Amino acid sequence: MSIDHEMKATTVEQGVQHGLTPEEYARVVEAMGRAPNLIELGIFAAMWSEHCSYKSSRRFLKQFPTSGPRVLQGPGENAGVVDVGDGLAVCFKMESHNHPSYIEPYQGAATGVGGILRDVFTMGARPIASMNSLRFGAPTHAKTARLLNGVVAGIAGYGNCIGVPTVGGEVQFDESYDGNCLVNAFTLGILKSDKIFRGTASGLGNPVIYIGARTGRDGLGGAVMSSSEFDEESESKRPTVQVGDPFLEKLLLEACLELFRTDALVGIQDMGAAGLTSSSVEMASRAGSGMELELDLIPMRETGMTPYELMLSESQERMLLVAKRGREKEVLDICEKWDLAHAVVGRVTDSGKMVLKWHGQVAAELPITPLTDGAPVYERPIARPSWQDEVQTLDLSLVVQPINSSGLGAALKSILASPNVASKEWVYRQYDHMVRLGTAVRPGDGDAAVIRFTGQREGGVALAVDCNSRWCFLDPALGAAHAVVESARNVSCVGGEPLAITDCLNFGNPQRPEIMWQFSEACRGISEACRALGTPVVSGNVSLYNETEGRAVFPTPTIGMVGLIDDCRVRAGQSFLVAGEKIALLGELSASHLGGSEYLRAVHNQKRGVPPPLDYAKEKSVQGAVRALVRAGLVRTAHDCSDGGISVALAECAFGNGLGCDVTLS
Amino acid sequence: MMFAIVVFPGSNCDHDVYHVAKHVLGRAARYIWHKDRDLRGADVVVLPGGFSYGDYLRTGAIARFSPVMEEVRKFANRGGHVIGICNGFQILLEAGLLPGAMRRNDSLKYVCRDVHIKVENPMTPWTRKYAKGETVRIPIGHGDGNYFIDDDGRKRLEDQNQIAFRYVSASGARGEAGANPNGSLGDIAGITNARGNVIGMMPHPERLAEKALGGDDGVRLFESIIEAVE
Amino acid sequence: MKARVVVTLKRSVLDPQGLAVSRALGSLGFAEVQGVRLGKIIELDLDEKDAARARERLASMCEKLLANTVIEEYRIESIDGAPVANS
Amino acid sequence: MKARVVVTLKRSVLDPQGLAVSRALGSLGFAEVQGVRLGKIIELDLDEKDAARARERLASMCEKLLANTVIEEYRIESIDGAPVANS
Repeated sequence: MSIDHEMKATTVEQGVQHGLTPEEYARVVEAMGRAPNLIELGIFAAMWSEHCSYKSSRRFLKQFPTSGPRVLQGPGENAGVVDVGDGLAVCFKMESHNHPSYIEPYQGAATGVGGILRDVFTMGARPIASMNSLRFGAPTHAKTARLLNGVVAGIAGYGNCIGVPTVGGEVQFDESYDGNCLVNAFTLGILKSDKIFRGTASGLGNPVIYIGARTGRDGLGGAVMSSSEFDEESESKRPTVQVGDPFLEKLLLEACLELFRTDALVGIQDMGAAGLTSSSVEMASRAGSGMELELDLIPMRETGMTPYELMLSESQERMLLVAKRGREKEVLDICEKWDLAHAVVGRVTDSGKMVLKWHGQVAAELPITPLTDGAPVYERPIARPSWQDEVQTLDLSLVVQPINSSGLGAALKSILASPNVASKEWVYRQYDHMVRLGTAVRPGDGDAAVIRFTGQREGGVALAVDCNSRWCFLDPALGAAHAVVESARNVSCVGGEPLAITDCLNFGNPQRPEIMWQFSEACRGISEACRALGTPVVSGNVSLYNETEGRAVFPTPTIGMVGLIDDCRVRAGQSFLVAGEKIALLGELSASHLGGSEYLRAVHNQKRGVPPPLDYAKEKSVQGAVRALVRAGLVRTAHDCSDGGISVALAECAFGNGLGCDVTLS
Repeated sequence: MMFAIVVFPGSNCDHDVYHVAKHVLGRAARYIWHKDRDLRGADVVVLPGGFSYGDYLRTGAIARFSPVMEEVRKFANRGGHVIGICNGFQILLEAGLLPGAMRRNDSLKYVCRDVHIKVENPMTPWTRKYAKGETVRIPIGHGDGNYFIDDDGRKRLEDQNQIAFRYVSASGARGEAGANPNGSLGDIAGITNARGNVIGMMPHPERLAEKALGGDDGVRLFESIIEAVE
Repeated sequence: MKARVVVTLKRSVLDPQGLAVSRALGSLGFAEVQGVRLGKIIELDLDEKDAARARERLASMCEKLLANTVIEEYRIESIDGAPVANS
Repeated sequence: MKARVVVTLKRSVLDPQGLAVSRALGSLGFAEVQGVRLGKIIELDLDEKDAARARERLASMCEKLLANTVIEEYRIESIDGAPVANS
């Protein structure tokens, strides 16, 4: 397909085919001062897509608390950075790869892990732990088994190969995910607090360098980028599925860490969604500079690629760097050692423009500010769903509750057998959760994973990922607040002090008012809980349109909580250790609350009622007490009561070492 | 006493062995890049776990041709001590320094958990700090640990006492369900060459060498080789 | 009756494994190697007399399990020893 | 010139993958499947004109890298499109 075709002025129809509304296309023309050509249109469509611009969700994210004494980098960069003392910091983020994983579970999940790893090490950090939060349809649904098998194998295949331990997470099943599985991947890395690298393209004349895998036509089949002009032949060459190469990512990781030890780098960013487009534009936008790229110098994997394809390809394992002028050779030598494709592909300018050349000829020229700050921000209509009251009503008199012990026993067994509560060992046994010798508390052994700063200094981090999406369906604000509080409770139970969170906000179609209501309520709940617990939001991701034929997934604001532990040897696990030890309950056994409970769902197949009320003051005192007891070495087993309540909590404590317990509840 | 730890593109347990050798046991440890041809006065050469060359084609199939492997072969033939852990074991098999080959785990899934192994031969430089028949707890983390060797080869292994470890249950019994994590022939978990200076094992001793991580049954393997060499 | 099916990655899908093997052969001195692609070969032993029916069943096996039709394509190469002309 | 090599496990070696696939097909209702064996198909693109020389070089590639002759056997199936009669 010739290049001239790509340089012809486009029409509003082509804008609509790229996912822009006619009004958005008009704004592009206004920003450009003329009709954009195909390359320019493709770039605007990618930068103004929901995924890159957060146009439907941005205004709600502003309410999150994002600063704090330990926060070195809040939202806006590739990952958030939090100080952990002694000149050390941790950086972390969570990303979603929901749609690709539904199409091709193995590669969709694998490339999700690869992407979040790059977001972390691009900040200059060595990744030391990963987690994931997965949602699948009902176990009986035809697709669930294949999706579960493929997603878990993909996460394991990529994570195990690159040598970052997968140390925790959660898996839940519900009919609302039948048509849309959720794959949220979390990674945390460690770095020196005075050596944080950011995605900025500053310094007039500095070289822009491409490193990593060669560029192919991966991911170009996606709706946002296709347009009718492409002939059948090129269309078939465009796989919608990206394939990850964990071996190459390991080389890329080691090369980048070696580059960070030189002082030759000015800025660096991974090529994630919309590949070269988002990385180059965002780096220039952050520095308020401009950039000139020679697209014909890009290392290519396929012949006959065009500027449009090169700018929008989503090939994996690629980074964009800006080095100090004159230090190019040093950078390229390191890439040579690690067998990575590399090329100087342009330079930083001060024009405030993105100039794209093709064999010396200017193929596209765009103003940078409209691409990032100029993206539309939508005030989508919000409306409380008509069915919300109905699902919140729960008439306990209709719920036949077991009265004798055999009835209670049977109920407990059916809850323990429910896929949401049952052991997930089948999943995490496929993940290498021990590599790097950091894992002091392994998956399944504690309410949170504990990872040592092996070799750096004493202490480590406590990590937990949580969200009860049924509660968020019944009351998005309260449910989301519970997700924050429960992840903090899990961190406290192992003896950690909650520091900060990242999140992955998975919701349905924002153009439906009830979905926007769910989203706005959940954001309100998260910011309220984060303020109460003093755990700011330092990074995150929004995934919308998780919906099929008008049926949306449960609102799923997944929370990733990071806590600090001063001495990893003084911690608590989840299992009873020795017969004869006393069992204590912290926080009183309040009046029974069955709203939205796992009991109702597993035994009576009902999802009704409202989640239990939240008392932040009491929550903080209970968590503080548990943490103090664990740190004093007085308590070596601690477990929070969540799905299934106290009976399930006691059962789970007993399973670990095959011990029992005598408990009087009066 | 210097541990030379070979780093292939795709190795990811190199720093774990380095940590145990240097920080836990206080011995010298040095990384050797797979393109180097100089083992720089190594007393023990370690081929660590990982996914050398992405384990493409077969686990360890490409790594065995790295320049350093020629040096490792000469070092081993001179009686030098070489240990291949997990992917390192697969590389030693592909290089012909140890007999047999690895297949996919019979579950077709990667398995990461503690297993129990029985010390079959305490008379090697690697196992002298263990008692004969002792059962120890060591973690595994692999997808291709299903060892195979033809009947003649197996007979030679047994006749020359080259089987170092076998998978057993926690109580030390053979053949119980779940004891053998991958279908390995004869529950074989680790073997040595006839001379005993080269060993390959699928379990990772370096992953359980500190009480802080839940146990230290693995550290005695390193202590054995230190005692044998120093 | 014996049958053979070949499953390969679609032409347009990245094949990291083929790339690694190709480079390894190059470093071993096989300079004539320009490219490598790896695929799976599946040999089945079927209790079935009728070749046409076998072919139809084999296609269904491929669609259901043997091939991941999102990124792979399959060819039924031979049935009962006789090569099968593919549509 | 295109060439194709097939690498399979030796008969004497139990094939865990073949077993698993056979069982899976059975559970999907393909009762006629009596056995399955999986192997690798390696398609190479060679800058070589002479078929005889290509075959000799391919054999050396198999012996050196492409097959683990302890448990695998290989067949050079076709060179430049022409099937190769195997010894």
